Amino acid sequence: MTKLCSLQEAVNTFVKDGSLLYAAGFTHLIPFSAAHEIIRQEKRNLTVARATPDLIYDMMTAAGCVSKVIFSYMGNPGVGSLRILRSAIEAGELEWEEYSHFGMISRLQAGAAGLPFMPMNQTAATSLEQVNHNIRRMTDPFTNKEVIVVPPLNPDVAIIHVQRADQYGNAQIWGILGEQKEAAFAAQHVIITAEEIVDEKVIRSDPNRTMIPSIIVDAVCLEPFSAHPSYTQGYYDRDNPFYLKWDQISETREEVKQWLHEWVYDLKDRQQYWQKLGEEAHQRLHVKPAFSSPINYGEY
Amino acid sequence: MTKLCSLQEAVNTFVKDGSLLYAAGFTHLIPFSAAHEIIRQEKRNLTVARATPDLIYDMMTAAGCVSKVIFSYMGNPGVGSLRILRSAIEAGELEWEEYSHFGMISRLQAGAAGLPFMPMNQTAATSLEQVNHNIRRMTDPFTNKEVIVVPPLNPDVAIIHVQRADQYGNAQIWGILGEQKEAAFAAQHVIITAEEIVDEKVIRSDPNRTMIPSIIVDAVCLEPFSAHPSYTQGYYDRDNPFYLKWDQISETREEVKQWLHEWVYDLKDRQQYWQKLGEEAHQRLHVKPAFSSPINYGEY
Amino acid sequence: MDYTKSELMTVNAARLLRDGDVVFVGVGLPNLACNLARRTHAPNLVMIYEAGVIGARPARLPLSIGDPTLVSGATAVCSMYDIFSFYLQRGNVDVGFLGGAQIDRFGNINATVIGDYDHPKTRLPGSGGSMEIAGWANRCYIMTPHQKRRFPEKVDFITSAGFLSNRAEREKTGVRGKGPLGVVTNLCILEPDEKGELSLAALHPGATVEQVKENTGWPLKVFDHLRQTEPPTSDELRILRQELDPDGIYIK
Amino acid sequence: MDYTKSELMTVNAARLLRDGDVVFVGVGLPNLACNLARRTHAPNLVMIYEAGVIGARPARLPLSIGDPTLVSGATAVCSMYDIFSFYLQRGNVDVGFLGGAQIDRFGNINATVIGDYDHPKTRLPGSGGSMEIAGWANRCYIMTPHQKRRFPEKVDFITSAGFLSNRAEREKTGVRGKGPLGVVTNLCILEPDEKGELSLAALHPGATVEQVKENTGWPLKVFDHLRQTEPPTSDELRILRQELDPDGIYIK
Repeated sequence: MTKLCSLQEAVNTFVKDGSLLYAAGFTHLIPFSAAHEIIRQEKRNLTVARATPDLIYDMMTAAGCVSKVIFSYMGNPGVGSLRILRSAIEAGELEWEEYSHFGMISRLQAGAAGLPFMPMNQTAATSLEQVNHNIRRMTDPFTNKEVIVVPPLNPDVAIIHVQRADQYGNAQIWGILGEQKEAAFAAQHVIITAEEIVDEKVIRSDPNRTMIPSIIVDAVCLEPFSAHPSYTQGYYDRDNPFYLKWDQISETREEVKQWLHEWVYDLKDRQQYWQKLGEEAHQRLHVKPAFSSPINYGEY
Repeated sequence: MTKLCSLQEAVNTFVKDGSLLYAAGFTHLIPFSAAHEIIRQEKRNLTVARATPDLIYDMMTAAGCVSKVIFSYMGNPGVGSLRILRSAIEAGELEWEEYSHFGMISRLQAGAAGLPFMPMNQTAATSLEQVNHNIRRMTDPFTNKEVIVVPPLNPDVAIIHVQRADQYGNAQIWGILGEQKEAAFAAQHVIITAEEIVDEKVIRSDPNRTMIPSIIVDAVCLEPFSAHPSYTQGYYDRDNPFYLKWDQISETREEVKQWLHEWVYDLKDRQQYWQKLGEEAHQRLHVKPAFSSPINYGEY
Repeated sequence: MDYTKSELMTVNAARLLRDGDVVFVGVGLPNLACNLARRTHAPNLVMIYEAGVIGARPARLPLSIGDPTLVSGATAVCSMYDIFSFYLQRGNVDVGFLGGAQIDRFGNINATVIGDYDHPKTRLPGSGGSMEIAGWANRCYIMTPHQKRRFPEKVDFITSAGFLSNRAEREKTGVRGKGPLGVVTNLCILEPDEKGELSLAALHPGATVEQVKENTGWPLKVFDHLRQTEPPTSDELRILRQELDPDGIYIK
Repeated sequence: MDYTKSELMTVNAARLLRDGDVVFVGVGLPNLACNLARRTHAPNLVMIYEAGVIGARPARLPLSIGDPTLVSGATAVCSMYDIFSFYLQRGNVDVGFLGGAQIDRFGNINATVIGDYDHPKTRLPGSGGSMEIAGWANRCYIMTPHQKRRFPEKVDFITSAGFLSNRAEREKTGVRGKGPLGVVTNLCILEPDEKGELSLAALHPGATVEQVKENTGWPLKVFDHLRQTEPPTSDELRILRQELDPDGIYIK
């Protein structure tokens, strides 16, 4: 029961107009190639959730895919603003729903655990709670203290980029783990994009490394370099100059439009994108290997 | 700031008469050598918590260390009863507090997360809730459905056996993870026993494998074969014949007393215990290596 | 063909599994049943253990729920908190196997205590994972030898919920799982009727209705279309005896 | 000796850290301050990042909160849920660094919005991890340039709590953290008085009380024993310029 398919097919099957989408990855393993495919397929009225919308949701919003964003930090990491999302909100053109990081992740944790809410301790800051009615209070029956609670977040689709997966969708991730596991378990459908599709034996040689099991996965797509301009630990570096460049591109609608044509609409897939990036970028983003010290599971 | 010390010193410093102890490990990595040291040091009135009391708490109870047990499954895994605990409860000689596995682990999760309670969905079975007032109900403010809640469990001391740790207490575990991480974060003090003390570089070569960080650890003890008659994945096998044998030994107080003398009181430490076990046992419990497929973190 | 009671129960339990099922396995007979199903009609069965092991392919017979052979070669390992929350509570488990000292008329299980809870006559091991498995696995099956003392009208303590006092009462609690769909014994298969009352649905070869009634603690209903189970095939017995439990530890 | 405003702030922030502190680090100046402290008086500083990295030893200057250089050579990596619950909420974090567009008289921080929340004049990035860091880290420090618009009497939106309207109001909520213990600017260090009101505690070399008052949006109290900070040493500046930020990305 292989779940291998093209990303085009996976997006076409599982991402619908109006879907609630979680393209996971906290600064690491951001599934840009899936976002580009969604833009190419002209999906509309998506609600897009991410702790950090990052450039990926800025691009999708610019392309007209997004009607609502759910987030906890809306910045261009290490650079400044996400100009497109920010101006859409300031202009009243976009719905939004906002949490702290922990509130956002607690919603995913509740969603992944099948719970109707997750508790959090009070922080003393109450402004957000006053403007977001999904942030409520209840009384702990043991101490009578008030706690904050948030409801589950259950995306229609989670897209998760990983270092390696087998054809069944058993997926392994290392480096920053972010909210990948929680987003996958919380979602109704899961699309995995992977740097490498490996033999089942490789996965089974290190079961503790598997974050996402086959049983919750709908589609597995071989997508090397999917995370550029973010990165994949051990595979390639973060393209910081592009994060800076996007700050300029996103200053004018015209430049954004042109960029989307050149780098998304006019390309077929990530392979073409990576080739177009060129040898200089490949060299610059290349990383020298540093392997983990092996461990012994034993033959039992 | 090394935290290396002898197990004798660690137990002497952190385990007090009356302590609430969590000797962690779900069937795997059970810290038997620490239990034997506690028996040798004649600690008294301990409250001992474990999902599965296993032989480790049967032995401690037989030795007179225990006044209360908190558990979720009180059996000799794969064999039958824990005769000593069972008869102590039937005779009204021992306090106990009981949960389902998920209730027990949810208490640790709350304790580790610094939360005043953890919610669980209803199971329709209510008998346990009627006899344990730590299992309560509250109403989810989003759906108005009732959920079950349990309070945090915060042991005074958690003892965790691991495959490898550095001298600072950064500890890595693979194979069955049980509730090791939750018990460690929930506890006030953490004692690590390790099959191997490795250079910090080994730990830092694979940070995703680290379950317990130095900052919550009080003592690190080099204790090879600490988990016998349970096992350490990749290091040695479970000694099933001993689990069967304990079923016989624990039939009479006299035999238990004799066993405790021969295998605990009359020995200085785990090294003597392992030598006394003898070559036949060493051979029988030996496992052939099966290494994990290496991963690349990259040199950034 | 000759077979033991345990072999009979194991073969019949195995046949209840469907290809692709995600099943929460215990050790002993349920483990044999799952491994038998995987080697016959359900090659894509995914076995999950409460210790946090997913997709186990044990190379030898596991002798405890945490046997290292469950981990080597598995597809994933996670914490116990995750296995009960992200897998079971979230609804990712299709089938759970249960057992217990007592099973009552409405499929409720007692694995906790005989007599008064605070002053137990017999103290049993307790819930372990079974309270949540009984509530949340989509389908549950019970395996137990058929003896009158194991099938009382009403259990002393409900460790794991069947249909409580009737199907409606269970449904009112809003639990995800559909409850016990079958009890496989060495004589027969019991299944719940429309009210959730365990009733005789199928007889194993050689067993009689009278024999089952005599060994059941309540006036047992018999379904109109009483079925007859097929005897274990030589292939099923060969796999059990030669591959899964060559030392006859569980199927003796 | 010459130094930039950023260097001055970074050096003074670094000096607030104690050896052995577990510190929740952001990128930019807080990251430089922590790495500087680790290379001077606090070799056992443990750096934690909200992405889930513990004990990072970045070999190069991290340019984002999730830079891969934070992971290679770290002691541990965990999920975001774990870093906020098992580490921060549990009380395992000694120090948090905060910043924001506005800091008010009682140390409350606005990083969310200028103007009305539903119809924002300026939409800022929002909380990220800062709401919980401000509540639960045992000690918090704020780094910010000293400008009047950044120090209003009262913030439009409390993204992260300082002392609310006074120290007692914060304490009543039962939060673990002691609140902002110091605000390091390019002119001075502000510290809360007994009521939690930010007051002038120390002047950097060359700065005057008048200059600080002019750049603060409320009538600023001056502590009786006004301190003077030591200028950055040549050793501190060398480490910053040659080892930590050789391209002058943050200390320019």
